Amino acid sequence: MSDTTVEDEATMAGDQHGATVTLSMQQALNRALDEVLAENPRAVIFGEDCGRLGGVFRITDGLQAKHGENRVFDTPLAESGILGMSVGLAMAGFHPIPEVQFDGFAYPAISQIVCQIARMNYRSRGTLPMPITLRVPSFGGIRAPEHHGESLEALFAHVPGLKVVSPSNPHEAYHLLKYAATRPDPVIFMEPKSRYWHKGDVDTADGGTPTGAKVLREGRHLTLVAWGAMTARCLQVAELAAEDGIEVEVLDLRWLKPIDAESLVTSVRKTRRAVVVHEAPLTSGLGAEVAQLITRGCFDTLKAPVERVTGFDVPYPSGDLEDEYIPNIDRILFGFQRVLEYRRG
Amino acid sequence: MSDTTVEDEATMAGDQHGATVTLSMQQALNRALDEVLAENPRAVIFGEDCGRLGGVFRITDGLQAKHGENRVFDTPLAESGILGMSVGLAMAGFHPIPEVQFDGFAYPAISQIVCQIARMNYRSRGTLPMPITLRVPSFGGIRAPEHHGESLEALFAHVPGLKVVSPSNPHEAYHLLKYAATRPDPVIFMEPKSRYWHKGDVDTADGGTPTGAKVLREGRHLTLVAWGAMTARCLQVAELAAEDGIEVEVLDLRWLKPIDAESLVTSVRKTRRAVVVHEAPLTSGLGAEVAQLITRGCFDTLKAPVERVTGFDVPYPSGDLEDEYIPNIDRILFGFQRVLEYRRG
Amino acid sequence: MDTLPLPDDGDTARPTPEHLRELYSLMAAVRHLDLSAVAWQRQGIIPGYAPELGQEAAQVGSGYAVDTSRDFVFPTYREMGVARTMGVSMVEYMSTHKATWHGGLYDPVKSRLAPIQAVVAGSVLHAVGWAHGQTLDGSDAVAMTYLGDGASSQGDVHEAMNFAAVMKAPVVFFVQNNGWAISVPTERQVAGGSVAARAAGYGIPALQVDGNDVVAVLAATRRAFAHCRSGNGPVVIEAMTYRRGPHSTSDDPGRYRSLDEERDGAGEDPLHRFRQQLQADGVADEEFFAQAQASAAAEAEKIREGLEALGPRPGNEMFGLVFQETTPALQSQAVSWREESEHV
Amino acid sequence: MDTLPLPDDGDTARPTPEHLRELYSLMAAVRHLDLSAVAWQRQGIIPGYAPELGQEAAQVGSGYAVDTSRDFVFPTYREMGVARTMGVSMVEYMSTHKATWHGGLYDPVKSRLAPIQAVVAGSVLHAVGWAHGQTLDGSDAVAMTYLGDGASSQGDVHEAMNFAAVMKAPVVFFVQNNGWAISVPTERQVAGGSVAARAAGYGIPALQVDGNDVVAVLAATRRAFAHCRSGNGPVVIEAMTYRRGPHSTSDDPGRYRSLDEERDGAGEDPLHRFRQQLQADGVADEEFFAQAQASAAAEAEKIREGLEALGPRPGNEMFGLVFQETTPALQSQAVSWREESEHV
Ligand SMILES: Cc1ncc(C[n+]2csc(CCOP(=O)(O)OP(=O)(O)O)c2C)c(N)n1
Ligand SMILES: Cc1ncc(C[n+]2csc(CCOP(=O)(O)OP(=O)(O)O)c2C)c(N)n1
Ligand SMILES: [Mg+2]
Ligand SMILES: [Mg+2]
Repeated sequence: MSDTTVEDEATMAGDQHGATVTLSMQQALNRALDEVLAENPRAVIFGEDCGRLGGVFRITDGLQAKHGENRVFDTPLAESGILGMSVGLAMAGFHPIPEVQFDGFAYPAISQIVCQIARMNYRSRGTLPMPITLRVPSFGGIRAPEHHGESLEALFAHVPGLKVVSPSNPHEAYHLLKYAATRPDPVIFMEPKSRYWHKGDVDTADGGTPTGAKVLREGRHLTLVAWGAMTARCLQVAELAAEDGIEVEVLDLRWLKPIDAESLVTSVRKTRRAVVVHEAPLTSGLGAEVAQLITRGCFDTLKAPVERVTGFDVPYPSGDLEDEYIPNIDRILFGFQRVLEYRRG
Repeated sequence: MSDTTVEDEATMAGDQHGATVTLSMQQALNRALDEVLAENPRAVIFGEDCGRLGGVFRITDGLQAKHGENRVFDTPLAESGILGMSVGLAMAGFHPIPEVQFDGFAYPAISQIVCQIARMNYRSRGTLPMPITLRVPSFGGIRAPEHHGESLEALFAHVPGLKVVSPSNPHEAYHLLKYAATRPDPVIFMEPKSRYWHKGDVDTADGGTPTGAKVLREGRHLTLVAWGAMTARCLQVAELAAEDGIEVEVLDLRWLKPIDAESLVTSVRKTRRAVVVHEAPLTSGLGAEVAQLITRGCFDTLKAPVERVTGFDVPYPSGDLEDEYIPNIDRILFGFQRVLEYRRG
Repeated sequence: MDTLPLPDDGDTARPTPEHLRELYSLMAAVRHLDLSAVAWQRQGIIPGYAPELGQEAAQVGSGYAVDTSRDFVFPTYREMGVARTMGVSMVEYMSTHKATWHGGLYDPVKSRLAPIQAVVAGSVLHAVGWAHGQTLDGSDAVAMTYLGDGASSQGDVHEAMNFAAVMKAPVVFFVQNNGWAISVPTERQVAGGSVAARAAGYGIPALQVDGNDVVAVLAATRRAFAHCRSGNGPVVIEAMTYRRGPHSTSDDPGRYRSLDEERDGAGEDPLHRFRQQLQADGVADEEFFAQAQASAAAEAEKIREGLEALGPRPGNEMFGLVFQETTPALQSQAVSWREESEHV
Repeated sequence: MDTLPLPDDGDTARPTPEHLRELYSLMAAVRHLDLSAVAWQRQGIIPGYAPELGQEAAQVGSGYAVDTSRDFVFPTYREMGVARTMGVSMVEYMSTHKATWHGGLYDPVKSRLAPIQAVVAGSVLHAVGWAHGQTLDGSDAVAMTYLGDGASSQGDVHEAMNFAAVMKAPVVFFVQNNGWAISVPTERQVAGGSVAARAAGYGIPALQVDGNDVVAVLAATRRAFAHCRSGNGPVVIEAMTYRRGPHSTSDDPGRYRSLDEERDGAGEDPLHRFRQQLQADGVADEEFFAQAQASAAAEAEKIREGLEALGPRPGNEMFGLVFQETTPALQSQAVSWREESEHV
């Protein structure tokens, strides 16, 4: 794990506001939080081990030392407590940025998330907004213990009153977190933990439009839709496919709620074929929603049914089997094949 | 509410094992539980107010008096406690049939349901099966307080290791509960609370096949897919449509996990058009999965994209607005229209 | 039980005769409205209601200690008496029981009363968070959260008490132990027999008080607020009272308790008892009581009129109030709702 | 603190010299395996590990009280010492740290040890349910559930203690208060300072015990089991100990505690202390200790060999072990997995 602190980064980057710097996603998120704290005196960060330790993934590294114990603090080990407390802080005019240590430990807080955070603005008729940015290190791929590799986006996206976003690279991470953490509504921020230590260029001045999906690679034979950690894998696959002359368009969905249906439809109207990839189990996964939005918007132009390449309907397995579970390059290519070779019968 | 007890019913029905009797869904469920307790000495029923009161919906009415306080008992008011305790009872060789008092109060128990109940068989490599039948009075339509009208099927269906079923009438209720409560795996049994007091014929001898979907009405112009309380509404709509010469096939999905894809495809291959109806919010609802299964299996024959007529992406509203929220006849007919009038552009 | 250190600066003086009369008038108004609401449910004016019959002293006494210029209160679904005491519009409050809007139509920010909470123990943690916010802001405002004996079994209550104690948050946990959680009596719900007794385990001072004695409840709550305001952290108050009515208008207590048990458990009616006390102490006379009764009746009548006049909320609020910043999907759903349901 | 009534029939006799030597041998084996596992992680033999360094006395002492012919134990992710004491196959146990199978490969039913639990406080309620099952069955078996100081903050622990007390379930809550929950020290985690102190609020007897004294831990646990077996309901034991190592092999304690703090907090090494005691009491001599050390080393070596020989589980187990009765969807997913991943 990196020992980089907020201080180091600033030096390392040596940038005025506006330069392009190379950062890991961990660094990009850390910097975004640092700036959010500096810019908004009502922003507060808390969770298990977020303070002194800087989080088990070091996303809040150095922030307590820099901004003080009132702004960045450790809580007792209780996720419902952390999220329930966020509601009260929001009612008191703060912008809470809680962390749940791992995806699987959002479950103990689901009642507070679904029944309270997502509904308080509605219940109070807009008088008690919930500007809560819940950071959830998400998805699998790091050979971690049980419940440390979960994909909860389908659950979150189904809950009225929540917005859900997941960055795919350091640049997105920096800008989407800064955007999410300044919104007046609750946003679940799903961080692809397997990408924390991958570096990339971050243009701190220009993040582009923070809403909607983003085309990461253009193509005309097939659209590949993904989010979070799967985006990088899809870019790899597109590279491979290009060697066979197949031009794949890769769409980073970014916002899992609201979903940018327009971008999906625009892309697939052009390519006429689509595959959606996610780590979560197949059944009732977000891939079904994406597929249905595409089908509905491109029914006349689609050459084949939208394919889903996803995790299986099984509990997320232990490290030895996770490469069998997470969609790998082979399985995505098989998905391509089914779509490309589809012939109306 | 009914004052009918187990005793009364037996008299009222006056049946040998095997007659057809007229029962409300509440009575049918009560009778099924009574028989399960009698047939399996390891079955135990518990939850909030399940014992002395017989449940706020009287589903367990009279069972404590008849089977004793060891078999049917009240717990303290804590849903995670109830479900966590179920895990331990299952490990001790019991078949727990816990009740969560209302759908919205399953959320505090989600961690136990998702991380424990659904995974213990897998984690223990089949040595600790979880024959737990969780009864959840579900869905809306009774002008109840907040969190008493939720539809959690999309969440449950996404969880590997759970099976999910919802009956649409007293006959189904009786047979599906008896089937679910004798399975060696965890089953979430979603009871359409707005249908508890509707009566119907129950053939106690012949339940037909307990798995898969069921065609409730045959038709050739369009397939309507629903479950739980929406099934009755769809039958009404089919009746109305018949007056206009539109023959609607109504498919009661019954099992929401595993979904009977084959029956969906068989029906829609014939009708070539489908509308799926549910109360839950649209986005990432189970309707997306159903639509995608149909689209994938009937891509060549479909005349129009599958339509979804569902609740909106808003918190379940208060009684005054619930008729605006739950798919009503008008909205389902508009869905028909979109499907029937669809012309490739 | 009383482990709360006596405050140095709190207002623990006995209420003045004027205050005592005001407390009585509030209890009379609450009683009348409560009984009226049950009648309205029977008449079909409202679809349901959760009576607080017998809990008037606990609710009025505690609510009276709140300083609505700074404090904030987190109710359950049964705190009509608290809301009335805090001066919340009763039509807007009761609208939740008319199924007009979950949480009620009153403005929680202006009235210092959080929306009505239907999740048992759902808001205890909110109170802790709000209270910690006061600490961060250097304010001396206090949060008070209500919960029942049944609610005390929820994990969130434990998390809330532990968080509050670790953070020394200025929050009063006000437990109305009314003997029942729907059909389950306290002895099968609260192991150890007392919610207040649990406070010691967190190092939180606690008070058990006769919840049917409005003056005692007020004094206890004032002491708790003073303790919190001085930066000493949370307090637990357990007001021992009794749910004299059904759990809600759809409950039938005859299925789980006999009338004899009810009579024995309930003890003396808190309103009656306070009246006798005021009379004995010469604080109020028959004329006052008649007057209090008359204005309670007049008030309930006005509330009924208000409720009957209250129409349903426009359906577009379903979409418009979900977010501060709406989404394209919601906008388009609102459009199709309008087209398909309002036929415009 | 000790509020547990002395048992009438429990075996509270001091262990025999033979038992004392066995306890030492177990602690030595656990210590050696624990240190070895950390080394194996550094060598890449296993991807991660959660050391229990310093908790040997708490784990061996409590595990030694279990009657594996009837009782059942619910561990967290750090109870290697308990598993070893109960005689669980250590290769099958350690397989979870090799990322072979979540929960471990051992048979929980045969070994009377529930699968390794990664959710903090995830299994306390299971123990209560299992224990209540014994009551229903008229059995005198006891459940013991392990939890940490950090875990004590979870709502489930409160629900479990309340359920257990209300139902008089025969369950021992064995808290290892090792001073830390990852980076958070007990004083910022456990309001009131002691988990055992909370038991009183539920009317549960509790014991706080020196968790670094294996004989004291064994005696406390035996007393608790005797209490439960006689139908007196649950007991809380808080064993005061110290997590001498990192939280896990990916943790860096230097970020949140100094070496000085570590030395002061940890106190004397429980293994070393027990050795000196045995020596002083003439129960064991140098030869015995050398022998214990040698067999611990030999045992660890065998476990390493076993772990290195342990291949990954076949991928089809992903599908085959989800349900007792599989589903068509799972079957077809298993088929496409085989085709696409194994190319068959
Ligand atoms: C989390 C949750 N579980 C269950 C319910 C259903 N329910 C509503 S009130 C109630 C009993 C509450 O008892 P108590 O806390 O003593 O409050 P009281 O009703 O006596 O005022 C129950 C079980 C709920 N609203 N929330
Ligand atoms: C519900 C839940 N939340 C968070 C975590 C992450 N986590 C794993 S161990 C741990 C600390 C546990 O501390 P304690 O209970 O004292 O046990 P110890 O690690 O000291 O043995 C945390 C926060 C988890 N596993 N489960
Ligand atoms: Mg109560
Ligand atoms: Mg610890």
